[in-house]
Amino acid sequence: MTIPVEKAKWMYETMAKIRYFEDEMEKAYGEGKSPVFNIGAGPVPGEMHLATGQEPAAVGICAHLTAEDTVTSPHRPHHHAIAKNVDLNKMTAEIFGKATGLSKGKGGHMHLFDPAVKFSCGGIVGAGIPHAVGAALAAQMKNKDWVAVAFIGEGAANQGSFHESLNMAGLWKLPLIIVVENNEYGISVSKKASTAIESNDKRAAAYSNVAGAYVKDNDPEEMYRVSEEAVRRARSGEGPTIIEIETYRYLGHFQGDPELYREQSEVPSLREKDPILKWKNELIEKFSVPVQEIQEMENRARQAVDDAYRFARESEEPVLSSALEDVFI
Amino acid sequence: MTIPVEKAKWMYETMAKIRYFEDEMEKAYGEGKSPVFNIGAGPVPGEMHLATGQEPAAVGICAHLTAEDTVTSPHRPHHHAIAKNVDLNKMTAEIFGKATGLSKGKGGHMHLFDPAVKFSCGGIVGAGIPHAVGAALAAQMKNKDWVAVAFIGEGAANQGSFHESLNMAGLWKLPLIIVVENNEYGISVSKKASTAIESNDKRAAAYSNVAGAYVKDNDPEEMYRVSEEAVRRARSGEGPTIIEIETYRYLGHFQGDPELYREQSEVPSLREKDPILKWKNELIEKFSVPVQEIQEMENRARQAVDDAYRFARESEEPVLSSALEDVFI
Amino acid sequence: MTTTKQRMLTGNKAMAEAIAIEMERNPDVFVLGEDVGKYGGIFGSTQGLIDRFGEKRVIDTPISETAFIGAAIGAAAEGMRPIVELMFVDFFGVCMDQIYNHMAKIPYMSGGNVKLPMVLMTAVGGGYSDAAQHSQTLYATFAHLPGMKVVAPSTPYDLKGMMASAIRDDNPVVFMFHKSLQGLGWMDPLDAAVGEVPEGEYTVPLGKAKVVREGKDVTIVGLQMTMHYALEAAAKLQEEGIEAEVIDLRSLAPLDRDTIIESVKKTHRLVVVDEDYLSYGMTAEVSASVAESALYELEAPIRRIAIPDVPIPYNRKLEQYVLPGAQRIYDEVIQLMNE
Amino acid sequence: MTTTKQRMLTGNKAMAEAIAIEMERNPDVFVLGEDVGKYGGIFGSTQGLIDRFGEKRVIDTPISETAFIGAAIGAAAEGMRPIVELMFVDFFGVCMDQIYNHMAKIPYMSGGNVKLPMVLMTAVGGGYSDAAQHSQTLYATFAHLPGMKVVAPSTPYDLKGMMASAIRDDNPVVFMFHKSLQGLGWMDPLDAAVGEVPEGEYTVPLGKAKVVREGKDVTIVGLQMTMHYALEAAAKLQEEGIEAEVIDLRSLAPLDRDTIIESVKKTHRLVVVDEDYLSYGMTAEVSASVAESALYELEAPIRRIAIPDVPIPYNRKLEQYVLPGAQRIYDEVIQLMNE
Ligand SMILES: Cc1ncc(C[n+]2csc(CCOP(=O)(O)OP(=O)(O)O)c2C)c(N)n1
Ligand SMILES: Cc1ncc(C[n+]2csc(CCOP(=O)(O)OP(=O)(O)O)c2C)c(N)n1
Ligand SMILES: [Mg+2]
Ligand SMILES: [Mg+2]
Repeated sequence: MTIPVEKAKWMYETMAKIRYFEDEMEKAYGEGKSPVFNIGAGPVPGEMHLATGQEPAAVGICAHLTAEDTVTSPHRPHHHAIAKNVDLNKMTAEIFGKATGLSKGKGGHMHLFDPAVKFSCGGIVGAGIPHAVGAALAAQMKNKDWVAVAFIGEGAANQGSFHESLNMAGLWKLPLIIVVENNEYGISVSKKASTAIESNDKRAAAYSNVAGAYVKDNDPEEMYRVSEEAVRRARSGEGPTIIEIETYRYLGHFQGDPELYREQSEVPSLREKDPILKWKNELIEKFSVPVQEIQEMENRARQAVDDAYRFARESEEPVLSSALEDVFI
Repeated sequence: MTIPVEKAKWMYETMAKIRYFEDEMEKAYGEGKSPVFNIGAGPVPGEMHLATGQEPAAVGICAHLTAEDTVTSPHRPHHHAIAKNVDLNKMTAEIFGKATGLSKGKGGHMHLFDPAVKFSCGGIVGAGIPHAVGAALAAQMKNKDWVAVAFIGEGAANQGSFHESLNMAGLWKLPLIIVVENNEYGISVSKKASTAIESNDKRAAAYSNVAGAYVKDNDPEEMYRVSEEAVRRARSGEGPTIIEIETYRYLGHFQGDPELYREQSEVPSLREKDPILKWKNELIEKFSVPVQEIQEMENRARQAVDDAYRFARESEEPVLSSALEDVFI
Repeated sequence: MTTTKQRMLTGNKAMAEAIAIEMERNPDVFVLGEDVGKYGGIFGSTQGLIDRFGEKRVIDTPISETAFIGAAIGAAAEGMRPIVELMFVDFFGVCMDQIYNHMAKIPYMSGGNVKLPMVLMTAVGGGYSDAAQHSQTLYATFAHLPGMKVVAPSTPYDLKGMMASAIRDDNPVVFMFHKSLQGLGWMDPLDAAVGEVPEGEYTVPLGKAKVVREGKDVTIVGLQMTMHYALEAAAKLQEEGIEAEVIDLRSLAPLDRDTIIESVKKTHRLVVVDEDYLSYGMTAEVSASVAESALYELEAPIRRIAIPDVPIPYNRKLEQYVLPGAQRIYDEVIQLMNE
Repeated sequence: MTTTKQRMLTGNKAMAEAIAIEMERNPDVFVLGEDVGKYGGIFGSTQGLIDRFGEKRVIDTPISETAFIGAAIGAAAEGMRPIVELMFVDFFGVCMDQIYNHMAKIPYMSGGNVKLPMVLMTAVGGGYSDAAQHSQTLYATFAHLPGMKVVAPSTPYDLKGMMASAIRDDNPVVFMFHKSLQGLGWMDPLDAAVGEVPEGEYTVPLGKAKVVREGKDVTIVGLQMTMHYALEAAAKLQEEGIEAEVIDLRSLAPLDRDTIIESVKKTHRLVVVDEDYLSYGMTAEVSASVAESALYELEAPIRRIAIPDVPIPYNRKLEQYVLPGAQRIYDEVIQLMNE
């Protein structure tokens, strides 16, 4: 084990926090949507893409990042945001559309921005990669050792922006890392049906100065390890890395997805391999963390999530006229 | 020598025709543009991108194509059009903006369409690749062994459409061939300054079922050879190929380009290696074609070009009201 | 026109039915796009098609809009008749070059020698808190650029009939369907999303507006949701003794100016309502056309209702605040009648 | 405003000068785009900059508009002030997602917490037979979508002053310069492409139209080439005793409706002239704004002159036939005055 114990614990607590957060969101999102499911109803309306099961990708790399490093994220952003230390209260409030939210309720779940920790996300597949390139370019121009991480799904790797960004970042040896979360599906389309390559890290071969690494089986430790090297490479000016991680989407593409395109049996078998449970065992067995300390971490995580939801629910709605503000500043 | 002599002769005659055509166009384009150069003046106004020196790319592959195969071409299209057997009279008339032109004078040099031989081109970098993908898909759906060739410049290989098209074509094993003409520049930007890979055929590694091949030194024979294999692969359903050919742009990016970004000495040294002259020697020495026959080929080529320019110059301008036609058909 | 018996269908089933009929009639018709296969289209526009026609004619694509819309263009140039889905109109930005520089222009740039008989279908509209990148209609963004027909039907009957026309049309057609009018199981169930749809084939011409309610006092022009809101407002206005004429635009390009002007000549008052952004939008074009051709017919200034030039906010109340609705239309008409 | 002595400059030199001054003032300002380095920008907008500021601050990019415009957004979010060039506006389709879904919306979607102080500069306009994919202005395509300022200056003086303002603005600004007004050595040399430009720094506010010629009989609204054509027409009209007031719009978003309405209140007649497509274009928005707010001021129907909803043809005569020009404006005004 090469992971410092403090990092290993942080990864556990953060994954637990993410899981609590997503489970809670699954419930909150369901409120007001039964017996008839109406996407626009309830305290959390609109599309909702949860990352339950995909925690390792987020924590494995964010364990190496500081607030000066940039993260861009796609439509499924909560795990990245939490791992990047986005203000949880404001983030939750944003998803509830409240005035106290990160964006005063104008952004919502797909449009979370926390400049304090250089986090952003967006709803257009592949669009966040160039933003990370720009952050990496800014770091290089400012002579800082900051890195920029773009999280994407495996489906997004077939968008033109992936190629353009890697060419430019390879060319200029930018401190860019693309993390491809391969959860096997882009909505209903399987990776096999969308992607003419075994795994996207192999696409590093198409760009000078770009490295590739693959993480099997949603493994937090391996994700930590390859991220460490990728971040080192980036900070030392050696160039970009593509990391692909095999991960699991427990839920539908979005909440409300009938999921007729995959076998019902698939999910339980994925859940059996749950990375958080596995990591907990690692902590106990390999890192000798006392069970009680784990309990405390879980409590803290739970508490942070509960506080955030309380904050969100109790916050005020924005005033109507604010809809017309923030267009030209 | 594996090239059938008839093909070798066709390649020579066609390269000669292209060269005559481009030389003639250089002159025609210059008419009315001196002493003051005004891009909008003279019998051939607008931008003009000539392919003088880039003939081998066009003939090496078109030697393997029939009228049923599709070619898409970019802003520098004359050599491809001539090699694909586009109606030379109508093409020239189009470039002169005449009613007898391929597009009744509405398209011009960058927008040549000859459906009779499935040729098209356009002014947006990288945009023709997906069109070739579509032609390849149509061939596959119709169970035909037709292939689709997309010519692009090396600069265009950094456009997102390159990646998206190759992924899709690799995935579906489409009969697509991308020919990357590496003439070392995208306008003023050298390949080294734009492209994070030694050569674009190597980018085949990023896509299953895609092959790559490289042709050095503007060599017609090698271009013929690798094209033969690429076309065979495509026709037999094995999938796409990327061919990159090292070629030479003798002239500016467009006529009127001050070319301050390259050494003045560069061009004469390129012209010294002229592929048409070399091919003429090959014909004489290796294929034992009598000099007189070569003379006849040159005469025929010259004649076809002269006829086309005469046809173009003598043709009528379109009537004004035709500007409002052909929008909805 | 062969109809059999009356039956009610949702918007998306009506569309999918038209596609199925055309695929049956013509082997060159095929569908491609993201999740059009097993999923049946995120908004149900291709439901059932893969089972009937197989995955060779109903093709799931990678998330590569430039490549697959471009491929549709290439296939159309070869004589195929592709129907290609852009999942949300909001995503046009990753592939607009293929749409407007190629699909829309190649017929003209080729002097009419290359036809592109293809349909680009796409979902538009908001109102369910999907925020700034998933709620737009962008009607004018498409309609402003010449060379493509741009239609936006409002009823299941028209969705089916205009889809049939679009597929048979030899021109590229952008076919916009409104998410709220598809009858999706996971959206607010609207009455307007279900309607009478005859079985079998029929066509509704592209490029014709329709007077969906006659009236003598004021003309309200809308399309898709704003047309339905206009009808709602008109019913309320009737209670006040105001007879509103409501026009369903149905087509943005070509724009049926005659029907609008005809109506204004009768009512002398005009309100234009749009779910797109206000400035440089549909409300502008309709208003300008009237100010050009029927200025003297107007007895009061034209009124325009649309999204007030801000991105669409996520919060439900903020979104409702910027979206046009029946109440807003009602209020504007009341004010207008008092001028 | 510090001016030193009078001197004449071409449009592109004026722009490049503004960029140089701002780069001098603020180390966060940098330029990226295709051929902006040694070439100095295809239209000369960055000439001389690489020699002065080096290739770290004047960056030639690959032909990857999505990546480099997206990178400009990412860099702006980090506090840099990028100026990014989209070589021809016609190419917007390969990168519009970055422009309108991100550059234009992030400030709003972040509740004002992320500022994007960047300039997207791009060349517009035709008239030199560059055909359908290289001759458009697309003014309305950009102006319709909220969140970005869209400006289009017509004179070297404004090109310099508005570029300075654009760079200093904390909002994303789309800065359109007209190819014919750059004073390029390889285009038709127009008088209007050269003008008085003070040395040193000065700014011209964004979002303000300008009355460039006063008159009492008719208002002509144009911008860039159509403004110059309007001035030409106005000079001829004067010989007929008609005093045209000419407004240079300069900014499409925000649109200075007040200046237009003010003028119409004086002249009571309006002609709007645009080098963009007619329908859903600038002529529509200006006309609609007047029909909304100053209807009773109009003594005759509004007239609109623009490209008649066809792609731009290559042939010189066909192109001139669809483009607006001074003669056409003159004719329309004469007709209008007789109504
Ligand atoms: C450009 C674009 N095309 C399509 C979509 C619709 N869409 C949203 S998420 C998604 C699937 C993304 O798959 P993947 O990248 O694998 O991410 P995952 O959802 O699996 O996390 C699609 C097609 C979009 N938002 N943007
Ligand atoms: C999308 C797009 N971006 C930029 C341009 C402007 N442009 C036209 S040709 C060209 C250079 C192309 O270089 P390359 O692909 O190497 O072809 P070459 O000109 O060398 O034949 C550029 C940048 C364009 N036409 N389309
Ligand atoms: Mg996925
Ligand atoms: Mg090149």
